Amino acid sequence: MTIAARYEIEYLQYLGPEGALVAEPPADLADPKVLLPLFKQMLFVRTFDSKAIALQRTGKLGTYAACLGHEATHVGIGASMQPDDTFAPSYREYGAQFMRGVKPREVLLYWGGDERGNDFSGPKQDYPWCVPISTQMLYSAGAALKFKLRGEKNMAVAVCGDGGSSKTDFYAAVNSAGAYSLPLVLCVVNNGWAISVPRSAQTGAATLAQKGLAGGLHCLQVDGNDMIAVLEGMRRASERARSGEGGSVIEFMTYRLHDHTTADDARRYRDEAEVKDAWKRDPMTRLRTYLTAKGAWSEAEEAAWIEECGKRVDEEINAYLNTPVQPVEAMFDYLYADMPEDVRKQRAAALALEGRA
Amino acid sequence: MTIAARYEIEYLQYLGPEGALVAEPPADLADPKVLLPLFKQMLFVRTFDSKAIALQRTGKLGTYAACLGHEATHVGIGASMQPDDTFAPSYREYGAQFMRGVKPREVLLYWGGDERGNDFSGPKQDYPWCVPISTQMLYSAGAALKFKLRGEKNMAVAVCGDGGSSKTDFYAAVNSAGAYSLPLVLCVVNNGWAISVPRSAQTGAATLAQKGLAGGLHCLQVDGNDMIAVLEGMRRASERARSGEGGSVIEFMTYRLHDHTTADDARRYRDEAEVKDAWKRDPMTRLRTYLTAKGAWSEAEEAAWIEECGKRVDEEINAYLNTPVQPVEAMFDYLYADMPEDVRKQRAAALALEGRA
Amino acid sequence: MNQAQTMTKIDPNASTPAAITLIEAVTQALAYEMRADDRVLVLGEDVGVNGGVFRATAGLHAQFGSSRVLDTPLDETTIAGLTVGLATQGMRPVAEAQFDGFMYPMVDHIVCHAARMRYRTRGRLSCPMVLRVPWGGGIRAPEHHSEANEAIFTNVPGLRVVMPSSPQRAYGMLLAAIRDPDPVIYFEPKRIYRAYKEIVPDDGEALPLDVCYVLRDGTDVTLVTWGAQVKECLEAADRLAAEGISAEVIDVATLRPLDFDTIAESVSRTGRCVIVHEAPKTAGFGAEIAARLAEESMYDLVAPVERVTGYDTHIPLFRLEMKYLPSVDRIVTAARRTLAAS
Amino acid sequence: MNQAQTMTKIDPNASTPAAITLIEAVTQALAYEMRADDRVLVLGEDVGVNGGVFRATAGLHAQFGSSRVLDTPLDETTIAGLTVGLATQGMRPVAEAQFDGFMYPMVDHIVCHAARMRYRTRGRLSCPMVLRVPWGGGIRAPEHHSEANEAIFTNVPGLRVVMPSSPQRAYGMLLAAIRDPDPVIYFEPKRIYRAYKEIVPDDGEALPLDVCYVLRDGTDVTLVTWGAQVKECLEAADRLAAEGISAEVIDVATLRPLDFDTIAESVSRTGRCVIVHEAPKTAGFGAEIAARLAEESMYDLVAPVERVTGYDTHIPLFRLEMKYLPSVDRIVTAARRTLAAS
Ligand SMILES: Cc1ncc(C[n+]2csc(CCOP(=O)(O)OP(=O)(O)O)c2C)c(N)n1
Ligand SMILES: Cc1ncc(C[n+]2csc(CCOP(=O)(O)OP(=O)(O)O)c2C)c(N)n1
Ligand SMILES: [Mg+2]
Ligand SMILES: [Mg+2]
Repeated sequence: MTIAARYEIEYLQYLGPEGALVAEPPADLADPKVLLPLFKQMLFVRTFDSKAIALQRTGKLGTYAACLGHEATHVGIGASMQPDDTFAPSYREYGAQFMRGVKPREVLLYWGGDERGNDFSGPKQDYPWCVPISTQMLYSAGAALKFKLRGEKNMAVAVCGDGGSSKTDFYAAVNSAGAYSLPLVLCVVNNGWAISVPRSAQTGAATLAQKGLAGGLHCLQVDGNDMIAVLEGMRRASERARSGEGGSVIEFMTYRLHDHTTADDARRYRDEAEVKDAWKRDPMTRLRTYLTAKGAWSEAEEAAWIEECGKRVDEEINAYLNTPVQPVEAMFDYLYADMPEDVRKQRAAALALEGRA
Repeated sequence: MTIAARYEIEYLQYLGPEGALVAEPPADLADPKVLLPLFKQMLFVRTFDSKAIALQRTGKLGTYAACLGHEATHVGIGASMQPDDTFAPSYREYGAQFMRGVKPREVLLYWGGDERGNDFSGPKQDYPWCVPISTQMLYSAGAALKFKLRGEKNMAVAVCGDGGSSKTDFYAAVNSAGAYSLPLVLCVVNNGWAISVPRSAQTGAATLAQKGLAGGLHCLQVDGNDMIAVLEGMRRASERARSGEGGSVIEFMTYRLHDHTTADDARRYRDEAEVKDAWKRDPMTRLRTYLTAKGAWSEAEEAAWIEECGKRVDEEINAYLNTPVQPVEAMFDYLYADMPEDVRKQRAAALALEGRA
Repeated sequence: MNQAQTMTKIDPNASTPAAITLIEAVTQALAYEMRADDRVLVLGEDVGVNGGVFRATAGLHAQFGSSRVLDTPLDETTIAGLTVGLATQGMRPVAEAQFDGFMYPMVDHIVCHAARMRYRTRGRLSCPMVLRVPWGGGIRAPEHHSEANEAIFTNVPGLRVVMPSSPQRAYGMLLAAIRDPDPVIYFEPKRIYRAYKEIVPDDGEALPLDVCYVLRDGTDVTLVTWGAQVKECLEAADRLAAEGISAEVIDVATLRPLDFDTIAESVSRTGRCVIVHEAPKTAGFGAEIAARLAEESMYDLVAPVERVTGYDTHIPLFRLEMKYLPSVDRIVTAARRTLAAS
Repeated sequence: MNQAQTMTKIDPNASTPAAITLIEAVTQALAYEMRADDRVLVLGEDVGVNGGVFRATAGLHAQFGSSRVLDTPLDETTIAGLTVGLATQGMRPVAEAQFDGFMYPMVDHIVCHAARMRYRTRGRLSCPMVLRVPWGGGIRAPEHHSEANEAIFTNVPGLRVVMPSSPQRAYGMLLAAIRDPDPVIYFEPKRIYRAYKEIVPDDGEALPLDVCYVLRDGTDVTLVTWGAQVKECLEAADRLAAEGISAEVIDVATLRPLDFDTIAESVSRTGRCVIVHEAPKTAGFGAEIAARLAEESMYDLVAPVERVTGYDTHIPLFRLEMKYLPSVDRIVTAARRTLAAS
């Protein structure tokens, strides 16, 4: 039998669900000094998330996509990037965005129905929220191509979900990353569900990571609830990207502990027992256990930090709630750099309707 | 190191370029009685091809896509199908279509600028020529889905090129074949070139077959110039499809010995030495050598058969050339089953322009 | 078929099924036709156990099972391609695009294959499919969930493009669309999914496609619209009536092919026409209606045609979206303007 | 910018570059701007060593190398997505769709991202890209190589949609398109790629977008068109002149945003308008022009507007295609009809 090609998909896990090391980790990444700020960031994100949901429930926010359970993956991705890389989120990667300087009030503005949330404090070249699934994976290939053509040692990082890995744009990104050997890191956050469709119904592939083989990319599956594995996975991809070795697909194994969004009711299609079971693999718990065991964290510190998070988030919420609605001309003013005559006339008409001719 | 998944891509080759067996073939397929009619069909296709090119060169046919060098793959695919399967060609699989009952005159009509070429004598459910690259791979997934939903033991076979395997539709077909476990055979005819773009520029993947791994499909690479390998590859895929085991991607390694189409001039971008070298792997030569060695074929038989092919093709060409142009109303008559009022009025106006009110 | 249908008044005393919403009428039509014709199947994202993000397919999976109600992988290209494959092989697929803003990847298979298969094969193959698309703004949804993009398809030969605007029409036109031997894009005005209820007998009676529906007779001005704006137009007609202006309201219902005769007949009586739609003005489908008037009804017009539409910009996120959508005020003002002219 | 430009007459004695075709003017503009601005790059299928299937990029690969002239994998979704990525990161990509019929998979990235990035981010990011599309029928090409599908984009806010119809305008408008800070769909009428030559100085002078070009002055009837039909309209004007009818010919050139003022001004003098385009009639872009006339020029019109267009069917394969395209005869007849009216 002649074999034309052979492949293996590696799986990374260091910090198991119990909070103990289950494999020898890269020493620098297991260092509590490295992990502690990330853990604190995860707590901040979780605080933000629950308050945002509450805001939606009380009618003060539009549909909101929770990130409950994804904190290690999102924060770890954000922590692995340089400011002048490009980041392209889908719609729930708050942890990564905060690491890059986006303010919670900006996130709230966007989900509150105001485009200004995308004109954020994060890096100017970063992409805004992207609602059409996985299109961000492909335009990020374009961003990576720019880095490559210009000889810049940056990488483009894009995130989609398990469902998103079925999208043709995802495959196009894989294909072009391979064809041009692009500094592109395609992060597939496999949280088990795409709204009501389970991972098993999306594809016959045993892993989502292996989709990268279709383009000859580096493929890796990591425990997305294990911050050390997330960081190590991203480091490998980043080193490849920056050294010209090309693109990667990383599948982060995690779980969507919440409904898909606040507009969804997961009880219609998902067994509560599954969710209960998934809580055992919560990324927060295991990192807390680990840091506490290392003497780097305590209950008291946590209580204080959570209070602090609450205050900070409340400030952000207030800033959001106090942001006045854009004037009607905002509909027209950002459409073209040079406003065409017809648009100008319609703008005037819209102003006139408000008695602001 | 934990490994999440492992894969191998097998390569099939039995009849080497010299016309000798290079591996133990499946006994039934190596039988000259099986191979002889297919070889004769290959010769017929090659005759047709060269006459069609001549027809184009003399202004009697529109742009034509030659199949020179692809005969073993195309005829082998056609030979591996049942009449009630669905076949979806791209635009050069004459060998497969003839095996399914499509007449050469019909092929010529289509390339001669007449839609009636798609209303052919082949199986009624077969798809017409498909110009938008690889979209046929995806609608064939839909055809396969119909077989599956209806419990029919058929398969859908679709063919695209190496370039076509970059198309998002191809990946969507792979993805859905895996998700639904469809009786779908995706045939990638890797002839080294997509117009001027070499295979190496399309993707970073080592094989095109492995693209099937993205959907968990059965993947196989075969020597597409070796009829035995083509038949064996198709048989494996067909058995899987008909027994409910799901879809396959088969990469057929062959070479485009002609320009892309008659509208192309390959000398602009391709080294003639490469073409010369590829002739050494010509599917026709090796099968001729094999059959002759087995005493199943002779120079005299070949001369007679080629003459016969010429006559048959000429008859077809005459039938094509004698087919009158469709009347102007043909533009309107096949648009909807029930002609809308506006279309009816425009039809009348078009007739009136011809003085045929 | 090419004649106006006046909105049927149901006798509430005859039989008394419960009144249902537009979205419930969609579900009812799907269930009816799936029972009647085993070639009919439903596919899309989350249409299965979940019953669709708008609940259009609620209960169908339980009733008909996984081989009639298929969740698809998350890819609109896939949905379109599978649908073309199923339809060309004799099935009657009804596909769902989850939202208007996600249908763009479907354009290729719809334009290149669904709309052409019959033409290309001289009738050997055909593509009797329906694509259901929740359409339009005004529900405070996120980005790309509020688009009025019917103009993508109205210039494409071989398609039917329809948009019901009441529970009864939703039911009757969906049955007609599924039974139609050619591809139908069936836009559903999501803002009025649950706006009001009508009694819709589940009798399998289709309503005709390719015709406009006259919702209200009038003599002074013709309001022509489709989709959710039917609501604003009827309200505008009420307001105008209070001023003594009699407005006829026409629901175009099928955009392609257009029943222009009904519009022309109305304008021949009123001499004035206000076209109302949610999509941006420039090259929106309203342009076609105005163009036909300019070609065929010029001598009937006593005032310039008016279009009241979405502005030529993207529908804003929801804090501003209601300022984008055509309002009753804008319609009334335009109608008055036509009355003031000449 | 919003005013008509009369076609510049080049003084043939000044400097004497060789006259070039429309497609050569495209190449010349690409090369000029690639020299002038190192952010400009070209990408598409076969645009590299092969120089494009129409030779639009001939020689560019040799001149600028593989990092400025990129062959892409065979996927239009990919081309569109890469282009959006490049443009949003500060490059000035000029992408090619090999033929009109292959651009549909690009619709999603163009509508959802290219047209919206500036709007969505309140100006933080923008998408200064050009998509070049060989457009239209009449070259005896295979299926899907002959489509007039500009209406796909003319209802989309945030885009510019342009179509030059002479070597000079091809050069000047392509330079303008590349320099434009927003996305431009640049349709190239392939039937007249090599129809005639003009002297086009390679001086880097852009021509304005967003304006109509008056190609011929006239007083009796206004012929409004774009793309390859400019040829038929100019011929029709000659034929009409022979009958003593003076036809003004306007090349719309930029469809979105539309310079309606130039058209309105002309019709205010002629009172008659024939709109000519290759795309199917219903909801083709001609409808928008007719609609604007119905709204804003009604009192100027002395005859109904006429549209002479492709029929509402797919352009047939090449044996019949010339019967589909608007002919000089059909244009002349329509113009005469407007003269006969009233
Ligand atoms: C093109 C497109 N189709 C459909 C949707 C509607 N939609 C929003 S989120 C979602 C599921 C996404 O699942 P997954 O990719 O797994 O990401 P997750 O939400 O689980 O993080 C769907 C179908 C969309 N936003 N875009
Ligand atoms: C969607 C689409 N894009 C572009 C083309 C133009 N085109 C026709 S054939 C071809 C190359 C195809 O190469 P490959 O898939 O390798 O098939 P081959 O012709 O070599 O058999 C291209 C780019 C097309 N037909 N469809
Ligand atoms: Mg998910
Ligand atoms: Mg090839």
